[in-house]
Amino acid sequence: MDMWTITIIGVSTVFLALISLSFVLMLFRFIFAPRRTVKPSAKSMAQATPAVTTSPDGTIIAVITAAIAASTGHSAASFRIASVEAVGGFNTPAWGYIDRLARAVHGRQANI
Amino acid sequence: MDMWTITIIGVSTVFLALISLSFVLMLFRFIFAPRRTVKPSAKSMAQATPAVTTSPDGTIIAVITAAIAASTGHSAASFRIASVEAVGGFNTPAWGYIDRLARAVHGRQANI
Amino acid sequence: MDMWTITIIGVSTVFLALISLSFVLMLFRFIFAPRRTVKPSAKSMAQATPAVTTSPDGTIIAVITAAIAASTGHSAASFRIASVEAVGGFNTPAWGYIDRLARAVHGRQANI
Amino acid sequence: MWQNILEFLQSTGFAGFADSTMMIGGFIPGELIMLLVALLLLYLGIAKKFEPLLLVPIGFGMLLVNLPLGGIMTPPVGKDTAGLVWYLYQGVKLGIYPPLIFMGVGSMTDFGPLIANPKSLLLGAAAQLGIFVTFIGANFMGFEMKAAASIGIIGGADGPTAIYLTSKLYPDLLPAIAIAAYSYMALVPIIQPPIMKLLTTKKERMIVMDQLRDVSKTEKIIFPIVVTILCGLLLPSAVPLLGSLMLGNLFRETGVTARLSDTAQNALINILTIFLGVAVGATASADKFLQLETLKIIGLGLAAFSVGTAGGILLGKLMNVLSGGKINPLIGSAGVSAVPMAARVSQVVGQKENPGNFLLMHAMGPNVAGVIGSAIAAGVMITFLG
Amino acid sequence: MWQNILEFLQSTGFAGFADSTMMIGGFIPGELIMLLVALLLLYLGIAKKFEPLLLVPIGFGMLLVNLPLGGIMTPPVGKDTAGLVWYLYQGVKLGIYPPLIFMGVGSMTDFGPLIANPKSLLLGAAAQLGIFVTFIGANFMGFEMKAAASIGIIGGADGPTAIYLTSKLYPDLLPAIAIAAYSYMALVPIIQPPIMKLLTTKKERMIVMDQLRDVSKTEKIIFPIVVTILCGLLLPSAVPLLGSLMLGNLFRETGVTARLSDTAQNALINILTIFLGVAVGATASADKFLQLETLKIIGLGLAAFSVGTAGGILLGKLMNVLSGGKINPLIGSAGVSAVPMAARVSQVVGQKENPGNFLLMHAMGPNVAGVIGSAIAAGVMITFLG
Amino acid sequence: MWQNILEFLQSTGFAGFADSTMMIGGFIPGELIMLLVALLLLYLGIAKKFEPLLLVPIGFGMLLVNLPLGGIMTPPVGKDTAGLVWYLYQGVKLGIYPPLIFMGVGSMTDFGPLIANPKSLLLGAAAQLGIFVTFIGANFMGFEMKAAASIGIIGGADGPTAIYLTSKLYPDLLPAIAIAAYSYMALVPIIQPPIMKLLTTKKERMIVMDQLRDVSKTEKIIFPIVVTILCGLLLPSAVPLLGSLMLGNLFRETGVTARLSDTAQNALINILTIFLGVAVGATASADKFLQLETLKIIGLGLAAFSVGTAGGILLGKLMNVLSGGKINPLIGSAGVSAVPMAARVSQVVGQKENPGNFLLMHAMGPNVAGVIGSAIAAGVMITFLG
Ligand code: NA
Ligand code: NA
Ligand code: NA
Repeated sequence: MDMWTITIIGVSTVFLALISLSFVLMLFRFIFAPRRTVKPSAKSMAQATPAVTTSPDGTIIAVITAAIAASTGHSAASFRIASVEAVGGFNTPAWGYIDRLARAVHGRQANI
Repeated sequence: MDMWTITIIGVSTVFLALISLSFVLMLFRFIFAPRRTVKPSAKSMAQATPAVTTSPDGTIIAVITAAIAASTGHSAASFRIASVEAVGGFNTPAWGYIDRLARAVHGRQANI
Repeated sequence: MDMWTITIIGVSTVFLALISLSFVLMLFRFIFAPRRTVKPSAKSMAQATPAVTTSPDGTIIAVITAAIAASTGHSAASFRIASVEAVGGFNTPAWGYIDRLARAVHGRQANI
Repeated sequence: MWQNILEFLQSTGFAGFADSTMMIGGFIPGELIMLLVALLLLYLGIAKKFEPLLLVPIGFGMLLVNLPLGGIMTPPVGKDTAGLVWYLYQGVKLGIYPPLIFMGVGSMTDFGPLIANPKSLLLGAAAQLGIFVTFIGANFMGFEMKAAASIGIIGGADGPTAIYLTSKLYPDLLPAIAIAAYSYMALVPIIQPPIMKLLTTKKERMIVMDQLRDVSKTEKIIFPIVVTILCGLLLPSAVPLLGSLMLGNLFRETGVTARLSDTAQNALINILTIFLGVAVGATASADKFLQLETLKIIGLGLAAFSVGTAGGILLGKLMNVLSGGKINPLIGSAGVSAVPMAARVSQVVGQKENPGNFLLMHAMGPNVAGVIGSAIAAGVMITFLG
Repeated sequence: MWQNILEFLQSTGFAGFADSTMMIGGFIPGELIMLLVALLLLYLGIAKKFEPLLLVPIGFGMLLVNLPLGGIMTPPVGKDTAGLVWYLYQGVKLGIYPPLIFMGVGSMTDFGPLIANPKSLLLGAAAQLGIFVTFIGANFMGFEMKAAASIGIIGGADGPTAIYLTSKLYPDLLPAIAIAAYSYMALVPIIQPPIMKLLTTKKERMIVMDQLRDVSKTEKIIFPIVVTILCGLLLPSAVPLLGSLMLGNLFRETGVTARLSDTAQNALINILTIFLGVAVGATASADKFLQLETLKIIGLGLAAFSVGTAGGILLGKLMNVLSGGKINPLIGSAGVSAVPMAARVSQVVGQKENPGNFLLMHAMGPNVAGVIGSAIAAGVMITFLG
Repeated sequence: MWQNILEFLQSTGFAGFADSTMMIGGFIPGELIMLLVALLLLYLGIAKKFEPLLLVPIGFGMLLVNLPLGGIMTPPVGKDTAGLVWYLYQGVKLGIYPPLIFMGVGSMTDFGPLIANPKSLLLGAAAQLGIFVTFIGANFMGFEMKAAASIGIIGGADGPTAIYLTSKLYPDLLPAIAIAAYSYMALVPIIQPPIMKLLTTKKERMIVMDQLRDVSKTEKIIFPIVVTILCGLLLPSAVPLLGSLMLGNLFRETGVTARLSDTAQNALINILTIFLGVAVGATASADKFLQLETLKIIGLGLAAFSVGTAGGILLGKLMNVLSGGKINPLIGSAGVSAVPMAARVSQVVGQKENPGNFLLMHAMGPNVAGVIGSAIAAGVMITFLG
């Protein structure tokens, strides 16, 4: 097959695929989120940050981040706490985690 | 071999194995823990938590957990700090860890 | 080949390699660090710690370590925070991390 | 060039539907149905939170393999490389992933409640009844013996064990059995309570059990070693599963191998769970999955869970009588495994009758015993049929 | 014994230089030049921070393979084991690492900005123009078609895609293409701005775009599934790359598979990045790398990036006109991928004209669309040439 | 049916003891003894904290392989799959795990003290004397040359190096050599001090050394590259071990590859340590391990550590004289490797004479030099005997 055919089919396929996808995504807007469009005044670049800080979900992170940032004088953006994890996975119950946590620090077994 | 034989031998083997184990575990009680049985009044479901909180081993965890929980308004059971680790493993000395910790944050080398 | 030959060549090679390396390292001193030799009075074993604590790089670590140590009564050397990581890697921008962090705790999506 | 475009169009998956090896009703390609099944699994995993760590990869693997001409499970031919998931699948086929996943499970499991109450082990044995009753039932329903054993193991309520046994005995049933096992595990809070209430009296359900004794660190260290030796000598074919489970538990308990325990229960188990889930899902080609057998397996799996639950409860009742009323039979149902879901169900059902009753820790004993029990049952099946 | 010592000296790498298969100018062993190239790569990665996660392992792999007689890439012969990196290389050769790395990339990628602004996808398509123009250019420069396709994919600005395609079509070019791709990705902040300024007016660059709408969690979950099915049906050969990318993204978005997402984007991607980088670097033996082709590839790679940038910008201009001035064409250049570097460049160039203008989130849409676009382009190449 | 039950009983491990290939004294099956040896290793690892990260997996692997009929190390036969640990063992046999573990070790190692004091390297060389003296001794005791070299490397006090060399030269000795190496590393605080006191005067032990100079980040980055090139050219067969060690160290020091360093020293090294430990333990079948050779190896290993310690101390004394009394010979013993245990011993022994004396950082130089030194010694052995 010659290169022109490949190029023509290639460019067409890329556009066809992505245009199809964009049609699907336009449907998304009507199916999933008709009333959710809000337009806050975008004053700062931190478009993401306010959402995190003000949503109830983000509170705990914001507090931890701010606390560490405040106590060290570094900007909150320059580091992250990688390992605050939600309890979950493989259904291990909470007492399992607490137990493991205790042993992780002390290398000893907390009797439960 | 027919399915009945397999079933009879199968059920017998499962019971035989677990009954043997349970005899061994009954020995455990006499060998390892004759004087350790305590009966606190079990008022709450959190049978595990008091042990962790009151044992000297659990103190540090309890403090960290409580501190973060208090400052964020979330229950202590809903998250865990996964990575407070005991110093150890492959014999790397403490100075190694401190050094690595410093570099992990700043991407720079602390001269030692 | 007899064992004596192997031994002689072996010992020679080990010394030759490590002596060559040590010559290269002697060059290092002149190339890289001519003015950096300082001689603080080495009073304590903690030769590594002061460098970390006083260098601007080490400040944040020192503060976090000290804070946790202070609030728990454990020595700072007995544990480490393994996961304060520099933002970086695969070029993921800061907003990505904050987003992920939020979801990691709550298992929910912060809309950004 | 128009010829080329036509050829290109024939290489798309849309065209691939037309070449499907399995046309349902003569015109619906089986792959299309399978895509819907895959979407259903993803829905159950994500929206209904049915064991999402497994059902999401399994569902996605099923989706990938049923995109026509995708070739994700093609074996290597001559010097052509195989499909991506075919490589991942080798770890299932060779029996490598399930034991290593079990190692992670072991490092997440606390056998303390079991050590504190050895009688739990009997309940963990009784709840394996579902395995064998279903094995017989599947035989009667016309499955050949290897298939019947694989179906029976669904009653073990333990994913890695079920996948390990099926991959050894009857790999064609892998997706159906894995999906049934994980779905019913997720459904334990719905399946078990009616059976538990039917088989117990209100008085039995209200029994408050004695506080468990403390278990020393030494006992927890010796336990996995003893289990390995004892069960390993009794049933050599259970060594890969039980040995790995116990090695993981040993890493957890020694106090000096926290690094290894941590990796076994995080990075390693997660990597292998992804690989295993996608690979198992990708064995679900239309011609293998869209069979009457699959429906039968789903039905038999439910029976297996129910009989196992009943077995545990009934032995619990007997033990209660023998012990003079000191054992709440509700903890028996936890013996099916499905850790720790089944133990939580015991707690919830018990607390409904008697709000001050805390059965969770007592039910954890039979619960973890059930893991050992079903691994032994799998070992028996491998010994006879493997 | 002196004989033995002599033989030992002949087994050193210094002596190995003398047996080099490639003497440049008749007396400089090619390996020596390659060591310098490796040092240059390490310098770029470490001191200049050019994609260090890839260029450091690649540079080191190149260094190891060019130490004469080190045998780190020797294939197995008879019962002799192979060199260490030969084993690691099998994961590249069999097409395993790039899709799994893509899974990690997927679990690091937020498609929210793309979902919020579906028109981004067109820009992500237009920026793939660089791939095809370079493919034609490489054909004209005398490369055979498989090599030309591999070179063209550099314009996709996406490492795993480039390595996957090249390992399928023309493995000899792996190191040159990988190095060119990662270097130009690192150089995006230098390559793109002049082109962006040349092709846009100051007025266009100052356009402030509308705030993006909120995207719900449900949309983010459905998106990867839709992409997999739609693109997988259209182009089966793109399934390994796109499917893995989308599986990783699904792990990220479900909210119930955080463990898997975490491992995919940390332990798993890091392990595979090390293996892939060292293995790709170790394919750079002197006789394969020290060719005129390598220079041509570096030149063509630059063209690919430039044309891709221009393609995105020009379609951005057109869309701006059609939308009545609501689209800042600067976000088009982000369509080349190089996530998130190219999007940051859009932000920086835009902010220079209008300090209150925040294009970053708008540019993230084309940016992640470009990843999908180049995976599809790679799929086309595999369909025709693989 | 009774026939079937009998057959089943004959498939248990208890019955397997009767078929043991090795009956000690005519009636004690070798496997039973091996189980006791395995329990001893677990005891040493857990209760005595002897290198538990290795001895726990090794002990458990030994336990698993000696459960009769467990088949955990059975190679594949025809279309039957192999035992679980046989697959894990391939990474040892092919020489893959030890270098990758070394990469993790490199990313945990700080070569700063060595760079600050290049003379340390001589001490790291002198302490390898134990390797060669033991090699000669093992030859005299009747071991064939490949076995003797593997035994000698115990004196390198470096686990991955010992396992790598032995797996290349004489795999039958793997468990004995690994166990001896790790046990003596754990016993360094007991083995070394008497030798150190015997060979040094109180005055020598009291010498306070000059503060080490600061080492810049640049030096730490260049160091691993220089070592790889220099030693790799001198001794190509050391490239897999040394190159990996130095790559890990480079990840650690660049400041831009923290992700890779983190994974190399956590998830990756832990996974491979589990696999390697279990696999090495599982090579300890009764017929290979319960030999007089094993006792000889344990004896020779102790000699190797002692001679290495003496070698380092004696060169330390010489260097002290030549430097005009500025070098404390106690840091020489750290040259055996056993990082950082041996350096701590130097510190402790020195501080006992002079409480204000801090030798730790000075001893870290020879300590990490010893790792390089024994890798080079292993390279020489492979060159001549591999
Ligand atoms: Na079970
Ligand atoms: Na792209
Ligand atoms: Na050494």
